[in-house]
Amino acid sequence: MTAVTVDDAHGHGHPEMTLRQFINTYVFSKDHKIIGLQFLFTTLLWFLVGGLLALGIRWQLAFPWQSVPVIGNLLFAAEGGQMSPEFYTTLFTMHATVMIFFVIIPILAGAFGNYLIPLMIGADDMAFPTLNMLSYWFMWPAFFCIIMSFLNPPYGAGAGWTSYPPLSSVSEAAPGSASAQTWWLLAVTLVGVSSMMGSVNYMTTILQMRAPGLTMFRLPLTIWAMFITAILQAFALPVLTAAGFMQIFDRMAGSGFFVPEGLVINNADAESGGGQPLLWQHLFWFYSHPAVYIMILPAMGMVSDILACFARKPIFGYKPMVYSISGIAGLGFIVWGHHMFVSGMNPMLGLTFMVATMMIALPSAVKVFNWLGTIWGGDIKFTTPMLFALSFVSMFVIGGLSGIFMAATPVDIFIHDTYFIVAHFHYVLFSGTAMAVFGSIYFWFPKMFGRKMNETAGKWHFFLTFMFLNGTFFLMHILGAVGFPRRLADPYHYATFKHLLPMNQFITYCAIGMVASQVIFAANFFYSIFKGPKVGRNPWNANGLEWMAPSPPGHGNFDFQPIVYRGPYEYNSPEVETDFYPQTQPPPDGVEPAADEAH
Amino acid sequence: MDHETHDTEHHEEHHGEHSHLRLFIGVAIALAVLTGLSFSTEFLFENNIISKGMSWFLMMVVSCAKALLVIVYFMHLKWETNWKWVLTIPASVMSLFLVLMLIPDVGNRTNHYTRERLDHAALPTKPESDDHATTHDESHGTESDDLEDDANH
Amino acid sequence: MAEEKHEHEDHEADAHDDHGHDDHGHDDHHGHIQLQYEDALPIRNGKVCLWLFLSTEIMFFAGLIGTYIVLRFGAPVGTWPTPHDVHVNPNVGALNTVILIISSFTVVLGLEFAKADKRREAKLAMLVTFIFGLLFIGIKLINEYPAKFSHGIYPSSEGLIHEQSNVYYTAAVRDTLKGWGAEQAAPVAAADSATDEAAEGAETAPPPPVESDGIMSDEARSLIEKIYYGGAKWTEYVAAEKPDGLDARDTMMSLAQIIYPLDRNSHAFAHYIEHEREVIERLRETASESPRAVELQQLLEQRDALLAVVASLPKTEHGNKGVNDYLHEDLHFHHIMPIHIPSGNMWAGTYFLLTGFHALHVLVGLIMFICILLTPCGKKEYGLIENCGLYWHFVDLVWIFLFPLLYLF
Amino acid sequence: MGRLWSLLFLTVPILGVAIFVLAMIPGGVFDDHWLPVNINEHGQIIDDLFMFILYLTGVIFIGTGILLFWFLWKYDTETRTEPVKYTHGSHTLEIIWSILPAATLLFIAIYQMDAWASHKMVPPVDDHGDPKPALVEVTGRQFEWRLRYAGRDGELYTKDDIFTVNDLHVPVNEQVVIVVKSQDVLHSFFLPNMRIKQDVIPGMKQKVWFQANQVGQYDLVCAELCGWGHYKMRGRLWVDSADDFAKWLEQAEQEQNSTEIASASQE
Repeated sequence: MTAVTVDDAHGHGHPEMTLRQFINTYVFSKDHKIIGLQFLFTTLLWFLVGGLLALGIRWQLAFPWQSVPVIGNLLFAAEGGQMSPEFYTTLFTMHATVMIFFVIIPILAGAFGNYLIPLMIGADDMAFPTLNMLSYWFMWPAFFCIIMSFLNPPYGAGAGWTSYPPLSSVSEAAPGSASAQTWWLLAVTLVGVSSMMGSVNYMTTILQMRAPGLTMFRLPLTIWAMFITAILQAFALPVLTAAGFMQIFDRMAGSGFFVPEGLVINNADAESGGGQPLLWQHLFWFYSHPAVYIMILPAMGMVSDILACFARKPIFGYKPMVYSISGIAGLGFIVWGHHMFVSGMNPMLGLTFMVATMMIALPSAVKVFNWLGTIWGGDIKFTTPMLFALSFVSMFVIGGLSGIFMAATPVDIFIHDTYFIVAHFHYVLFSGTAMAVFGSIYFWFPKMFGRKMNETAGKWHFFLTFMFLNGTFFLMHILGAVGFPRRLADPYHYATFKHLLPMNQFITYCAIGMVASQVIFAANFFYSIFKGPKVGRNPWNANGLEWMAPSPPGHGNFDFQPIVYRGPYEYNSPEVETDFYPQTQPPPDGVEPAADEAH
Repeated sequence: MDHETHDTEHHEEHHGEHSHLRLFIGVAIALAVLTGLSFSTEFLFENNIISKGMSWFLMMVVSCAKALLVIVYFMHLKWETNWKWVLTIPASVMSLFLVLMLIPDVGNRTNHYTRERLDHAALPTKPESDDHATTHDESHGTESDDLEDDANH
Repeated sequence: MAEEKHEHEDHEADAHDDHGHDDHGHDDHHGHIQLQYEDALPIRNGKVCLWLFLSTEIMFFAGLIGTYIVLRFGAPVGTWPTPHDVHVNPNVGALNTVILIISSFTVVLGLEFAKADKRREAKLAMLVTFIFGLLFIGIKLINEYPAKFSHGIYPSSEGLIHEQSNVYYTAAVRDTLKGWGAEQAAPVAAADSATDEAAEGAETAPPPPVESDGIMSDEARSLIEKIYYGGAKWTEYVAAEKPDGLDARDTMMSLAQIIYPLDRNSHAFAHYIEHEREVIERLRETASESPRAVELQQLLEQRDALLAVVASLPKTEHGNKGVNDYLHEDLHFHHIMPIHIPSGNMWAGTYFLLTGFHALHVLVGLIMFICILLTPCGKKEYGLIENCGLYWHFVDLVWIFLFPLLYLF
Repeated sequence: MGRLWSLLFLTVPILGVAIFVLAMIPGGVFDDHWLPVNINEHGQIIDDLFMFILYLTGVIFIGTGILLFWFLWKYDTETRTEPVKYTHGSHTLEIIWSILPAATLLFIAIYQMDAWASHKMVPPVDDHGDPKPALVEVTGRQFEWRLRYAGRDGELYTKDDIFTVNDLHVPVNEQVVIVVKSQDVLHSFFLPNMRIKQDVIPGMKQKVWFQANQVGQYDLVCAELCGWGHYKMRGRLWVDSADDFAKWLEQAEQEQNSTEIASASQE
């Protein structure tokens, strides 16, 4: 391959943009960057919705049956503003659904995957721009369905995000939310279609459209994580889609895939039967366990990139990192049963799943050690993205270690479905993924908008979020140790949990503080889009290909033909004077380019 | 290197030297014959030459053979490079694994039926089996015998 | 196109951007420079994507077929319907298999022609493929599904399939017949407590259909009456009174057999009827002593009449023809009585789930072939035809497994 | 600034450990915020395992937390003294920190198998080695627990079965086997003080067993979402002395015989 540098093709002014052109460019755009930003903005909006739903849950747990402030008299005028238990079930169902299916998965794969993949591998766009556009627009019917589900009178879907039948399959079991549950299923299925379109596109793009010289083992870890995530989605999601269709048929046609014979629900015989509720749980978790990794792997990848950049050091153990991502993905498919230890699953099966589950902690541990190795002996710059990335490492340790309790089957008997598990997955998903997402927004914001976000505000945002999230989620471990069950609208009438109210109130105050701190982020984000200080191509002096493109990149991304000579983490390389060594910079004379620098 | 060429033709000519027409005709005929074979296992079973389970097994073998023929020849996997393994093997392993893991819970579900559920469970339409509760506990492997009993009744 | 490249005009803030703006390079594609890529898989992007898509499809059908397998083999022993029970015709399935195989073959043929740029031949091959695909769907829609629907077999909590021939089933039959006007003007003795209870259970059933178009032949009317008294009422009488020598469960099974015979039970049914005749003779002698003498007399007469009709029903290749089929096919009566098929709901659920999703895939394939037929089908369309072909072979592949699983097992 | 941030990360292990210690020690701010009192002979093994994993993970938690802090403190760009260590990793280290956790995790996995087996796989046997018959059948329904005691003949599903709702009485110091099932949707039979949790599935019968060693009244919690009234599906577990239990059973039987309702529910 020879270096072919062709002059760029952007920068002409065409101020008289027609409406049609505007729509083609910003609405139904096929450009991966615009689609990525569309994903980013919509998911951030949903993030706000999900956060407010969480506050609703926290209100009920801290002040059970007390009038809900602001919206109480609007929604529950008949009950004097107090939340109904049905509404509470809808709240946590929607909180989980929104956060998982409309925030975390699309913000990682949709927003960052879309924006970063072509840029980081030196491609001009995704392999299939139209498919890419469709994957975004298939989210909108899903949005519509979930809103229909939430606003369904009198109650929204309330079977939890796991939608376990028969509660979800037989409409008599949850009177009031009959069609809401069907809307919910449709929404999740549509999100699945969208993700599937995205994932095949990402895989093709990463496989086929890497810049010359960019071998698989020179890919940034973000791209590796996105690649493995896409594989997870492609293989696991169809099973959920199949199961979703079966549950839709159970609800609408009256087949009985998940409904056993002889149910007596609400004093009425349910007529169909012959199925098995556990079948849904197996099919559901066959997707949703890998989905857990779909929700963390890209975050791990992005954190690795940020850590290496601000520790000014190569990633410690690049290949072990890649292998552990792949290992997590591989093992991720054979551990779904650990969600079902007390579900009535065959105990023998539980034993095999338990061993596999224990083993999946291993690659995660390897990753943590490698991150620590990366910052060891570095030149650590405490920028906002770095702080978020460091907190990811710190918090992920908590989330990972608490997972071992759940993996141990006998212990899981006690802590299953208690707040211990709530603490665990919030440490992974909020303190982990969401913090990584914040960090990534601060990190790649200059690339996206050509401007930098305010550092001081960013650090305040980090500090407050970090404090409040620990105040919110750490104490949940303690609640879980008492056996405090999740999904109860009023746990305090149990003598065992009566005394936990003050702690729950403290948690609620922290949660309110956490949501409130995001105002700083929102203000910083929107202010910086228009008024932030302008930056050049490579404000962080990073190595990745994306930093070689203009900020923001024009259509086609690169104004030259990128040729890759090395991996993305060659910081402080002895070969060059500067502490960074971009992937596209040819080696100085007399230096033999190593075949494969990463070990 | 022209993009157009790269996209459409560059790598497509691995097997384009001669037409595989006769081969494909052969494969199509083989597929039709194998379909007939599936049928013949049914025939063998009805004439009490093989058991129901054996007939099922043979049918699945025939199906796998047919599937292989389609994949290898019609879908051109025979002429593809090594990527075919990377793609096909994990998918097949995973799909088999999923089904296998369902068996202990869902496939064996009659073993832990409650009394109420047994009362509502579909009854074998055999008037001579009075105590249906006992028949439920048998593994499904005996179904063929039951059916044969019926036929010989 | 040309305007698209300026979308970031407003954000352009790149200090390092020292390239000129006049040379658009290979600007024939997107309006930006044509990037080169690292050597990757030696296949087209479209094909990579399609194979990846097919592997997701493998998992999708693995979920569906896996569900079928565990539900089918986990069903209570001896209850899964045989193909005959539910009007599955293996011959039709085999025909469809062959149709799909031929269409797969013609796709490969078309692909070869397209590669050689023989456009006419390629187009012809694709047309044949399309027609065969259409044929597959046609057979499904004209023969296979109607065969199930017309016999009342579909998955629904309000469907006609009953998994057990019990008092609920008997009551459902009785109510259905009553809804068709089977009850004579002359009132029969009031139902006893057992039937009351059964009626309660049937209350949730949908209102029975009424022959709206008024075409009910006298023969049909008289047959319906016979089943009402000689079948449903008789069975309820036996269940309530428990005469010596008659087992309520056997009677209920016999009612189910009269309405919808499962061929594997025909011997047992014949055996039972023979036994019942003996008991009936005894009953007849002592009928007058019964507290429900008048009713019993009438029921016995109707029972005889019904059994006579059943005996005279035309035979099918698998044994007796049920009253349901007779009414429906020979007397052109429009409605169906409840039928007893053990595990029938689950069967219907899985059958329609699997074949339905397969048929949906066939439909998508057909749409793709229409698109191909609109192109010249030359060398340039090789990639398109190959992709559609791969998809079509996959659809064929799924059917290869569905055929034995659904039609022969 | 860097040093301040390092200290912030140091607070994580410090406060984390502090909170757990405060919760564990009796008295103080977090009194009673720990595992509820265990009254099951078989339950101690779960508590022990919990504590074992807690200590093990605690060590790793503190270790990684301190390391993170130390690296941040030492290699802060403003104050660092050493040159940057340009390294791509270490094979030896990778192998060490792969094998050590792997061995530990495998050890935990094997170590706990007995506890799992004794809780879920090996039901208690009577003197003859036959499976011990169930004392009571618990049926979850929206939103209450229905109980069916074996009655005088010690056998379930006979005419003398005794029916109650929500009040689960069991004798102390005796192996108790309970059949759990559901009538409508999923519930979960959760006895926090017994360390017992079992989802109940409609149409599926499962067994749980325990041996209570302390009399008193405890909670029976539904731990699986079962609809809008999930929160109020509260049962009470009464562990009685053998005499009290017999007395209660007799009383329940008399009450049942004297009311028509009971015979109706028997059907």
